[in-house]
Amino acid sequence: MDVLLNEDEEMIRDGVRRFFDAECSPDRVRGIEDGGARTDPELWRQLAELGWLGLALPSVYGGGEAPFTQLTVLFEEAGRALAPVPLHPHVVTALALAEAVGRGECGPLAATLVSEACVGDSLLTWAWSERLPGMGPETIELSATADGNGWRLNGHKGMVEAFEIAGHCLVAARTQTGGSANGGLTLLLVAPNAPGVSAVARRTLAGDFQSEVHFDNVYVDGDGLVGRVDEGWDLARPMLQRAMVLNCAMIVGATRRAAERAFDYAKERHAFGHPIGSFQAIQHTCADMITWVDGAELLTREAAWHIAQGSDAGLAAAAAKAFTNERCQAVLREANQIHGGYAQVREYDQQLWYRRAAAWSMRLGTSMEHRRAVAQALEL
Amino acid sequence: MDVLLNEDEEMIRDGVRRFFDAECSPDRVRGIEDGGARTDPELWRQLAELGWLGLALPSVYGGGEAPFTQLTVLFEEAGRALAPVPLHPHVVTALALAEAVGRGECGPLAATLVSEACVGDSLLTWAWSERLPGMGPETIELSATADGNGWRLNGHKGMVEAFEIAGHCLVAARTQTGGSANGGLTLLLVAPNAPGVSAVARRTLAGDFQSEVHFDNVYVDGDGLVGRVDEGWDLARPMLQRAMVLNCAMIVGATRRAAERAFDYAKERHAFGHPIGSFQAIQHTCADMITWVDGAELLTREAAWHIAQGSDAGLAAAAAKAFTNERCQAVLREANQIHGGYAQVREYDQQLWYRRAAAWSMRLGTSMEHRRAVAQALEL
Amino acid sequence: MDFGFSEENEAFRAEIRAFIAENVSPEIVQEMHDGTQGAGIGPLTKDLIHKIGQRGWIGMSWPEEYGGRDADIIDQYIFEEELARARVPLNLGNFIEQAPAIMNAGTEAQKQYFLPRLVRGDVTFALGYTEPSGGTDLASLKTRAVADGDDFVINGQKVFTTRAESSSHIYLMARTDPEAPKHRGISIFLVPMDTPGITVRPLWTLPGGRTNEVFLEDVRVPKESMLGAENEGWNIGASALNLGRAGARRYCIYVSPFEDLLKYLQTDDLGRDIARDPVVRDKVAELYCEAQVARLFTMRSLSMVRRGQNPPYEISSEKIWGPEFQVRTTEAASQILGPYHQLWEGEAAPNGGSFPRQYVNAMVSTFGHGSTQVMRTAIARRGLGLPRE
Amino acid sequence: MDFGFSEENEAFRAEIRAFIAENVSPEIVQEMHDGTQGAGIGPLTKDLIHKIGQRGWIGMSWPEEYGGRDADIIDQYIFEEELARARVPLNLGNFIEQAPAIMNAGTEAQKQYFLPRLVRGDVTFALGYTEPSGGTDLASLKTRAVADGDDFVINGQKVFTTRAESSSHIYLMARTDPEAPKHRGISIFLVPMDTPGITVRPLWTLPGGRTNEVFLEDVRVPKESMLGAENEGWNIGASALNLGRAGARRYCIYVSPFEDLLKYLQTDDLGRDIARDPVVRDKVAELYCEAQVARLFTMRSLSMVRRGQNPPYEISSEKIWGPEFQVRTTEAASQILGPYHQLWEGEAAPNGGSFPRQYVNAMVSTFGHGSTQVMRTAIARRGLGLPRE
Repeated sequence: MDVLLNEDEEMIRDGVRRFFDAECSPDRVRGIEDGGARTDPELWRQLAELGWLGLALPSVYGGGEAPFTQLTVLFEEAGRALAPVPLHPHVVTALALAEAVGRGECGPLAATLVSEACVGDSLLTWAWSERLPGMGPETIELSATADGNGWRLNGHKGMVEAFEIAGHCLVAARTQTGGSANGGLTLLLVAPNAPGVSAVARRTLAGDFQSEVHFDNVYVDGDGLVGRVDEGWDLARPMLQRAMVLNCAMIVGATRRAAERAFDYAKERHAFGHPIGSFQAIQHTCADMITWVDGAELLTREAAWHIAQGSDAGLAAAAAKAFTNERCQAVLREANQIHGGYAQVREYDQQLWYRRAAAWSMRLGTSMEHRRAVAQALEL
Repeated sequence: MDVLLNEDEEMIRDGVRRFFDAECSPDRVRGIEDGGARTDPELWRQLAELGWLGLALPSVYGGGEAPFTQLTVLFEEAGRALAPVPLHPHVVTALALAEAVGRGECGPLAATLVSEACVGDSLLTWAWSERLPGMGPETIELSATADGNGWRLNGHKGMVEAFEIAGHCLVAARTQTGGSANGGLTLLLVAPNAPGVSAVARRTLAGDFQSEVHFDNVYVDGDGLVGRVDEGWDLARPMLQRAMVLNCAMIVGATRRAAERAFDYAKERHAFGHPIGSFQAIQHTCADMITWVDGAELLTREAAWHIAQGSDAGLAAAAAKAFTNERCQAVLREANQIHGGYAQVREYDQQLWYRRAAAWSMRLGTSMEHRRAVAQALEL
Repeated sequence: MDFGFSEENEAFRAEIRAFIAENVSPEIVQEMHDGTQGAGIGPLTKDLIHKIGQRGWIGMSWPEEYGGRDADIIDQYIFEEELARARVPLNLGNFIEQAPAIMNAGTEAQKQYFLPRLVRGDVTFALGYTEPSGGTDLASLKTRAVADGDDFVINGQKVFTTRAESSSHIYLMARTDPEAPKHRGISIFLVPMDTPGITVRPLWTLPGGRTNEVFLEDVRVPKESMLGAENEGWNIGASALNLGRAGARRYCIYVSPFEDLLKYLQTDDLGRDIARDPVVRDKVAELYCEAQVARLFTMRSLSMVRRGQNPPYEISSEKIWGPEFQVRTTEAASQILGPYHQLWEGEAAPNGGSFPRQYVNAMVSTFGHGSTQVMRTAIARRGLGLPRE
Repeated sequence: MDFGFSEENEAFRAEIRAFIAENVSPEIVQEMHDGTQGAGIGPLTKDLIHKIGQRGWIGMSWPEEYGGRDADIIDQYIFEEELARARVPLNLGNFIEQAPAIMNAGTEAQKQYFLPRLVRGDVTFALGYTEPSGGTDLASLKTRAVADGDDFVINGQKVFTTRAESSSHIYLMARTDPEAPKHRGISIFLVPMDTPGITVRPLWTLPGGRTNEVFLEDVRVPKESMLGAENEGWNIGASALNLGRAGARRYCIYVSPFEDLLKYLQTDDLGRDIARDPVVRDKVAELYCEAQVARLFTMRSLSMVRRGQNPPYEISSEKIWGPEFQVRTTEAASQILGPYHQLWEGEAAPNGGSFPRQYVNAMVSTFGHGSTQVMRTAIARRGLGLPRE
């Protein structure tokens, strides 16, 4: 037991932070947003070259085969830097493909995509949720009906990241209805430019885009199958857990930076003849901020550790996400309050962290949903 | 529109406060608790003489016929003084009887009891909730089966105040099952010493008692009927609303006094060379305390006003109770925190207010239940 | 305790509602909305203000000689409430804050000049209080006004000067006596925005609105442009701020995100599905209770002002409870609507994207017009008599 | 990041569990409970402490020569956790706080005298820090110790001196140099409770337990009873307090009301019916997440101490989060259990009335051993480097 970062993890943290400090300034982040770009291709290339896209992927495909805990540290730093690249959907999808490949439960396409994912040649994303805000398997209604060697997809997905620029999208579809909510799901790889696919990109609070994707009789052939038919939940469940933990890591990284900026501001800014950071009310607020973000970080890291151990992280990931969503928003709120009016102004940088961390906390399941999962896991 | 107390209300407040300041010292409150007494008979006699037991009862029975708003002020003051008498169940029951009498929906017993209630000759109480913490009509299972001109009661009631010393107890029973939860209820007057009635008194956090009452084939004759058979909810609903509002008034009164004691303590107590009330953290805490208790008071008074208007106070009373339960507890918590270790010590007086106001907030429905009622009223 | 409104009040409310139904078209609302984005006050809006003024609803509690009608402030409250409930983004702040100050402290000439023009919408004020070095700490004001013959010459900088780009005047606080203690030595000037030496630079805010920096370089104004006595600006400003705090407008701002959320959950197809979750219902009910407290605090302040009392702390309670409620609401909404709450614009965004906009906007109430920290200190000291250190 | 325990750790945990199952009878638990109500340490408890001491579990991270075994503090953590989870109300506070101070600062004679007796339970300390005039503000200490020949003569008063009635000694802070600045000039004395001039008066607390006032009137002690150097008591006390803060015991106190509530809702008939409410489930899940944070904060502090780091703020975070979580839990429980939560005793009371007792007890954690206010200031200044005014 030692919950602090070990040497390898510290090395990742320091290396990634150094890189982003040098390469990913707030101006660069702002530029991508203002230009309406979906990604920063140069930054993406660098991340691929440094081996970070494949950090936790199997070495046979060119990955770094690092434990999930190290990947979590990488994501904390990416969140801290607000890296304007679709790291999250790419890595989440690649890990799911790699798991299917490892189990021998998919064709050659998935293995190829994992190899390409490590070097950034193919951008991957995934599509899960549909109409309701929930993330449970019962929300999946997109239908996949068998057609020869493949399937026909009909329906829609609600919030897909980086869809238009992705090479492939891993889509959760329902191949069977009427059974349990967990049963009858199948994961299929779809090319965004396949006939019958249409997408509308929607600008978010974070300044990036999420797409609403419609599937109108879209054909997916047998090679697009990932995992076993009707048993997609076996792969989806750990995929969702990893997605939640990496999302939490990004929120925590960005929120910690937003808090640190507020602490610095409190030291410099004067009011009533003193630095505002000398007032008890501000000091106590700052104490709460660091306590909350630390709590979110520890919950997130513990969930990551469970995943790295290969044990089920359902309870730990849900707890981390439920707590992180709400408490990190509270930290951001207090950071804004310390900045006063400047927190509101676009040309000051504080809002870059605020908007992104807040928007991320609205993705991948609400606090209420994750608390429902916690209660269930506690056998209440 | 003028939400402040009017002249009549101020007169009630000042008069009642003067009386309790003179007659109801913390030592007297403590004495009743330490002695395990159910009431303070002398104080009760005085309240009757002053006309306050019948303040809002019809004048034909000797009451003061004051509007419910004035009664609410009286209860705020009774809460503030921690008056160790069963004012709440007595007045709540008497008002329900008076309403039934006014509607011509009961026999001569109820009218007699209202007259006696005004002068304190008969102590009244009521019994509603059973096993679950909820207060909804669906929780009533105590069965009343017709037997000649009367009924036979079988079942139990969970939390009855002043049962052993009451002359009569108004009991909600189910005369019909299978319909809607609201239908099939009937209110019946039972003498606590009737054959088949047994009760166990249980000491509470407030230092008073609540009784678990069992009914084993208890006979109630026709004169015990209050309101119409199977339609008891018509009387019970406004009775519950009045009970909730008067309970809130007591909580608010006691909590405000606990807060004022903490403000005073913060002015006197020194630490680090200054009165602790000069520290920003304490000042801001005190600001929240007064804000919260004021909010509870306003919600309570608005609900009281709705009742006084004769309009349905379901939403307003539920909102008041949901808010008061939680926010007044928070005020008490902060008052304790300001007092530090002394808040824990029995021989200091602060705990007298703390324990009672807290215990009252656990009666007559939880915050969750009342928020459920609010959501329903909002047609969510 | 009387929480109801009289028949006359209700009749007046009906009159306002009818007026809004008749006169506030979607085009006007759009124009007013554009106005907050930097487009200035458009002709439709000016016309609407004029109509409102004709009916005696601007500054209706003003004396009759200045165009008011000595009305009960409850009518003012009802007027503001109805405007807000109909989501008419008409900023009548000048009539609430600057006009009373001019009535209280202005010369007869100032009253004659400004008040009718304010009513007609020909004069509008930007509020020139806040400076880069101190928002809440107004007393540390650095902008200087130096007497020079019959003029004052003003140098300094203001920030968060909303509507500076479209206002005819700035209601400017400047230091006239640098030797005096901080709260003393400040004066107020009513300065036309086209006075040479004034430069306005836009600051764009998160919800998409515009505020400004205002640079003052050797701005020369006649002595007659001073409001009230020299070095008395602090008290004039403070009493106007206090007057401005008793009214429905601010509480309506605090509760409008909740009302929008509630309406969405009650009426929208997706919203109704979301609202089936008992935990969502519980949270919304909790917010409802808190919204009522915001309303009741305003009604309390109003009741006190009507009785001629100067609320020692109650208006500060409004200014803590409401803004923090507003923020809590938006954070709760983010976890009720989840991914939909991030959608910033477009058809798919619930309520046209109002929720994330309210989310990033809510914070303004917690530091605008006196931060919640300063308000808490004021309650403790003025309301509860807690000592200074 | 390693959140797991080694096989050795788990084996040790199993050993402790087996020991508890075998040696902690309901009679001992009752005796220990009576001990907190003023009955003192009974024979069964002494015997249990002796058995624990024999196995080397008291002060297991102490050097071997003093009866410890240089064990990893993780074992200490596991030991405390298992004891707390089994609800064994054994207060080993002396071994956590006073013993390390004696090891650090004591003379050889003091070590030889006290440490083995502490292990055997023959010596127990009441903590004589707090005075009526200041709880959190220890530096304002008024109790005076005046040198007189080979002795010191002590006069003053202590309050909230828990177990003073049953302890053999008091660990007494007194001012030895009244001229020195507040934090200086304080010394610590190890004083037998039967020393003439010491009077103990009970203070009964809300949950029914006993604490005390201790009056010191011309209490004469030899100079050898001083612990560490004269006027250095503040540092000795502070470092022992800090050591005392890294361990499972306190976090277990913070989370035990939640664990009891959870178990009640999981297993009791009524509890299970109550837990069908989705809103109750949501609240309990929220508390669960927060309880994990309390546990993780402790694990973090422990990890730092094991690495030889002196946590700049992390232990203070534990001391804010945990106690406030504890209070939140009890308030939530009051609205989950409703009327049942008021039942103080008897069969009908859920869990034998533990919930209202925990309710009135929870506050102690928020001001005991450093109030949450002082902890927040410490985090801001020591952890975040925020300036003094």
